Amino acid sequence: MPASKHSPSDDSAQLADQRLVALYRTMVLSRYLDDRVWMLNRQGKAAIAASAQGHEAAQVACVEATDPSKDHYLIYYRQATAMMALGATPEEMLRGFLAKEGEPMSGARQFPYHGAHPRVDMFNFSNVIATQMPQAAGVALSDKLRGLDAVTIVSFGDGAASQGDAHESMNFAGIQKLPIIFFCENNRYAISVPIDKQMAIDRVASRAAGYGFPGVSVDGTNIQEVYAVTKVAIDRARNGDGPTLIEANVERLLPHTTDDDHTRYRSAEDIEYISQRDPVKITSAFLLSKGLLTEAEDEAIHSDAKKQVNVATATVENEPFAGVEAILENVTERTEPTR
Amino acid sequence: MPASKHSPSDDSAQLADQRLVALYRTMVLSRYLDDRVWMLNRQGKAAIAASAQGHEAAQVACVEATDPSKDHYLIYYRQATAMMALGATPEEMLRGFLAKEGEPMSGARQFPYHGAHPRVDMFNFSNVIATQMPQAAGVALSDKLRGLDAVTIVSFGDGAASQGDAHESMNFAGIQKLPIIFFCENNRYAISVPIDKQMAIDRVASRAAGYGFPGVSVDGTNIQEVYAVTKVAIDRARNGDGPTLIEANVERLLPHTTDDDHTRYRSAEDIEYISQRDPVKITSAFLLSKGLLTEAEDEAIHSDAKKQVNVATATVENEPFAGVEAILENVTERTEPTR
Amino acid sequence: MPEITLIQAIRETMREEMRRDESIILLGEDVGNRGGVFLATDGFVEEFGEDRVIDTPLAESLICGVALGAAVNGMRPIAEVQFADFVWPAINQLVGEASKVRYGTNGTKTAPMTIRIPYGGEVRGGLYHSQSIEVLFSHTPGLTVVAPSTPFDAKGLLASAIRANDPVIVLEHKRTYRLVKGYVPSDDYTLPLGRAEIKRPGKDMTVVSYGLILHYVLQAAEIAAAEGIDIEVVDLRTLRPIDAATIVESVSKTGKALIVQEDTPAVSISSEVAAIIAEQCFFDLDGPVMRLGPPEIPAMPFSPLQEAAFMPSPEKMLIAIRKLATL
Amino acid sequence: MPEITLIQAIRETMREEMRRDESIILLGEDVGNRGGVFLATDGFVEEFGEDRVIDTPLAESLICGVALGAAVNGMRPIAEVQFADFVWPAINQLVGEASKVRYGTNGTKTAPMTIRIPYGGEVRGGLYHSQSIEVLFSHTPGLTVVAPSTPFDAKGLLASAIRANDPVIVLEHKRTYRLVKGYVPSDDYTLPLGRAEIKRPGKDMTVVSYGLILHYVLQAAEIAAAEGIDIEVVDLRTLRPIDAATIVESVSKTGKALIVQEDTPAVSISSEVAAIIAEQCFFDLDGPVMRLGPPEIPAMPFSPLQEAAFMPSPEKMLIAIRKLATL
Ligand SMILES: Cc1ncc(C[n+]2csc(CCOP(=O)(O)OP(=O)(O)O)c2C)c(N)n1
Ligand SMILES: Cc1ncc(C[n+]2csc(CCOP(=O)(O)OP(=O)(O)O)c2C)c(N)n1
Ligand SMILES: [Mg+2]
Ligand SMILES: [Mg+2]
Repeated sequence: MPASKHSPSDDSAQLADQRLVALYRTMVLSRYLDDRVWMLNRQGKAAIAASAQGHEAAQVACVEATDPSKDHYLIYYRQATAMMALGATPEEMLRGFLAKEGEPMSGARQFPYHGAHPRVDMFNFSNVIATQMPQAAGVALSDKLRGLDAVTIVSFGDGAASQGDAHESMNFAGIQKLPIIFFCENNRYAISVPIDKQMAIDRVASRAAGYGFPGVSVDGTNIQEVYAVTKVAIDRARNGDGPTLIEANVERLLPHTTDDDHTRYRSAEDIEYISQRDPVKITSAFLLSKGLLTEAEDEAIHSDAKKQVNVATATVENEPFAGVEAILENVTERTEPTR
Repeated sequence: MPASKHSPSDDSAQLADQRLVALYRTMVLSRYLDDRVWMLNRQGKAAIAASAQGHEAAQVACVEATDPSKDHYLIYYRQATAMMALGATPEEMLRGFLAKEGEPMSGARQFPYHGAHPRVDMFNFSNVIATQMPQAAGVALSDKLRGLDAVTIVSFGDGAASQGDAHESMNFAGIQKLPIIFFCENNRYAISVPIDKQMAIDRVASRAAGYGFPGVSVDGTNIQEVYAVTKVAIDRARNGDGPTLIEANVERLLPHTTDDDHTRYRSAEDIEYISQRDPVKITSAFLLSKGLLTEAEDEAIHSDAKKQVNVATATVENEPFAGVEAILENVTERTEPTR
Repeated sequence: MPEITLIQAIRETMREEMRRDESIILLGEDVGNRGGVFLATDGFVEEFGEDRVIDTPLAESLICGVALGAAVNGMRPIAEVQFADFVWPAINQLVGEASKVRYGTNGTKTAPMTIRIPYGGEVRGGLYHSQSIEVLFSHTPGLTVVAPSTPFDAKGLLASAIRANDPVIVLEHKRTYRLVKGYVPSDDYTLPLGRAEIKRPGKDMTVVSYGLILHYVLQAAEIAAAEGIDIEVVDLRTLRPIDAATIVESVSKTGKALIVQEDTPAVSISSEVAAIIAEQCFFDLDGPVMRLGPPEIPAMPFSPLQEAAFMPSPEKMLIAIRKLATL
Repeated sequence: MPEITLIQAIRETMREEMRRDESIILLGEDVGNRGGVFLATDGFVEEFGEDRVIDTPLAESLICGVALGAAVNGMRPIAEVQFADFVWPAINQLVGEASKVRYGTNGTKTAPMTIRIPYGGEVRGGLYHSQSIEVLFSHTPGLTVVAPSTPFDAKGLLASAIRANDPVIVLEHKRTYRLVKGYVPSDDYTLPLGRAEIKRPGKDMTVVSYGLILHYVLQAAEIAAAEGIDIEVVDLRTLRPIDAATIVESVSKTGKALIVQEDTPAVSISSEVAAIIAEQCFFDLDGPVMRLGPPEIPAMPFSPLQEAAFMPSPEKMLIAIRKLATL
């Protein structure tokens, strides 16, 4: 099964118009939040941030094809938009960045986006690249063994594809025909390492052939295309037909994190090029051109997002840092002996 | 580049007749030694043995295509025949099995076949599956960086192909176009785990496509075919054209080791089937049918092998166990503080 | 009730637990038709089926990562790492990940998983089938580590491990599998995690140990008794958390302490036990704390003479015991 | 000569060594155009080229395995593991393999490789960018482990590591990179592996430490001095092998010992130091050995309040120092 360029044919794999606008709304909200967090970092208030800018369309479209009431999401650190599509609020996100009391994922013990979400089964135990992949295979295996109708979506970057854990987990998922989607957000860089120093092939998706399941490479700035291939993969998984590897080709519009300066390793042309591949702009243009959105509505979406982010910032900024009362708790179930 | 069934076309990739007989001679010697070691184990004299029976043709053919005066061999524990093709004597091998003074690879600190050979650059630091693969990439890299005309041959089983290290090393070798041969001896079992529980695809060789270099699957009982594909791969590597993954399809004629009983997990039919794929029998029949060997010559080869093994056994059996004088040496270059 | 071996105790305990609790699954290399290379799961695939007894590909990070994912999603996996020497590829999933699931999610997620690891030497295993790997696990908060020395303890501790709601590493000494026999009640019991046990009471000196070596300590103690030295033998049983109270109580009574282990001494279990004594028994100590272990070499060599030189034998212990007794 | 930071010392040392010895190559994630995430190799790819400064794929087992293979084949690779927290995938190649190359080949092969690992916290790194990972390496025979606390030591120890004919793990505390400055002679010098250093002489009490915490110990010592407690500060500098002689000499003189570290205490460097003292200073000790470290929790949490609660601060040290002084 070679990597295929997907052409959406199945009708059920088409997004309804008003859902398109709803997804766009999430993308814009995520974008504003992301800009705000970056600013808070520059002000010395947020320790670090990894930005989803450029990945937004791929993330909302992927989530849209799933069922958050039963599916599992093993996310990674560049998925603010996916998290918001799954229901994380700007306040919750900001509590992560600013390490505030009540941070929902880990009690601010972890970096932003790490831990487990209390409402949706979305989690990320660690910052260690690719460890979530065998874990996701374990999640999917246990659903399959119990006959549960749930799919596991595990996301990772192009860099993660080089890790042993990526290989081991895809191999196992193929053998066991697990209900799992391997969702690779390929932005062509692992921090500063460009894709041609990460692999000698063109498409991550072509690796799927080595594991006996389909691999699909899509334009990750195109909501409809990502939705369509993900929907097909989800249906396959739910029908017991096994895994799919999806490669969403996106751009990382900003440096790796707030600690990084990508002009050290990206050419000016490259930086100019990626700005043309901004999914928020692309989606907005598409919706406008199709008449699904007016300029005024678009402006309203933007100003609403800005307002939400402002309100959230005002609320969270004044909250206290997560405190030390619980620092000894939740190591193991039993009480640990203290020294 | 999909896995291809190789058809030898290149003339230089044909083995000369008298070399064929020489290789067969090594196979037979290895077979006798292997039987002897198994017997010594049953007598309680050898702690453990992993047998190369069934892999002999693939191993001699692979070595034949290389240049032991400059190439590197990162072997694994099932390669007695390759070791002997590279010059290890029956005495040396037996010293390994019986942990005798003067054992050349590790001073009998390690299991048989582990350590480094003093005359040829053939080594195997550990029993840990697949660790030799990134190491081999490092060996090949350092040759490439210094412009040395050497090829690295790294061997491993089908089971090893599931390890993260296999993936990481092949990916890196592809990126760096390293002068390396990944030589997989696929006997369809990792101890008791059959190939269909190890991978959802038919051929290990097809994984090479995911790393941007050719993968070839050959009948590992056929000396000429293995020689031909290895020769092509070696030439590629020496010409700077990068790695090749070779999958030699062989049978493991005996249980995994002397500690194992394969009737627990192999069917009677399967055990009967593999006995038909004995490379010693196949090669002998081929040489006889081609007139390259007479029955009498074949018998002489067998009796000579038997004699060599008998002599070696008589010599080594009476040698003392490797002693404790040097047990604290060679930890690091400096003398370690003792307690 | 007949005596059974330690490996039988392991096998029977897993069988009983799997009958009791459907959420328990087994994962590992060769755990299916082969029944495990030490036969710990002999007959299991026949009884419980391929869904619950899963032969994995040869990939330890996968085995432990899959176990972790399944645990987080409501199962109680028992993963077998075939030999301790091969656990290194899985360290990322165990020490990096599993140990921090509860802490890193502030309790939202838990990982009720058991990792069984046959370890240790004196089995002619050479450098790579003899290793002791307890140090890193025992250092890591969030993990629990047990190392039973008897069939009775093996059953009780393994049952506790399987029923615990956090990751537990069960270190089973390969040499004890068939060497060590003992009575094991057939009824359902567990032993508390985190408790050492006095395996022999005594008044002149405390010797702390665990695993295979514990049995050699008991042998040495008998000989010492004949020489008039009455030794109290503490079996740690749990290596994380170490039961400081039992150690301190014993050493406070005897005034002297020797720690013996099969692992190399630098930065090890014996270091921690010595440190606990140095911190908490200062006013009761009648002599320096002593440690006995193998030389600081990478692992147990293959030659039988070299292997014997590596192991702390009862004879070597007696030299230390006699010396400490006269200090 | 101006003061330079610890990271500058690291960078300059590598540059000098690479100019001196063509067989040195660098491997790691982002070591090329990015110059390393901490800029340890800033400008290197420009000076030494892509052949000697190799950006690898994101795969730590690969990085260390390739370094090992290259070392065995005659190069002197320096591998950078981007953060200590991500070294776990490479443990198999380092602890399993590299440590046993010389021993397991009885000296036929050697592995002259250096592994640089930025470790430690107080950088708002949370659970996965703050870890201390010294225990396992320091336990493993065949490895050498250094942990410099000053730019001067960093240069001397890193140069020794690179020139050593065995694998050396260089643990660089991330927080010291820019925080700690000092004079570093521009001439070529090395420091012996395996030697601790008295960073402050004193007569009332020995405090043993290393890395970032060493600087806090020195601060605490100044305050204690004002209170009339004269502290001798021992910087371990090498964690394997630990320099027992220097520790024993100091504690024999002062009669009291406190060990402070950033890593969690159970089965750790502080355990080994306490054990050495318990074994060898019994007759000179005037009080129990004390240890100070963070609580036994999986790692340093992210919230600034939690991070501060985790770190052993000079204030916490002074409480321990005052208590020990009165015992
Ligand atoms: C095992 C491991 N090694 C190194 C790192 C440091 N690191 C964090 S992100 C990153 C690059 C990841 O690239 P990719 O997977 O492509 O994701 P992206 O950031 O581009 O979305 C690296 C090297 C890590 N977190 N984990
Ligand atoms: C990392 C690791 N895990 C497990 C083992 C135990 N083990 C030794 S050989 C083997 C099977 C290897 O199968 P394969 O690679 O196909 O080689 P074969 O023995 O069939 O030639 C296993 C699981 C090991 N040596 N190393
Ligand atoms: Mg990327
Ligand atoms: Mg095999």
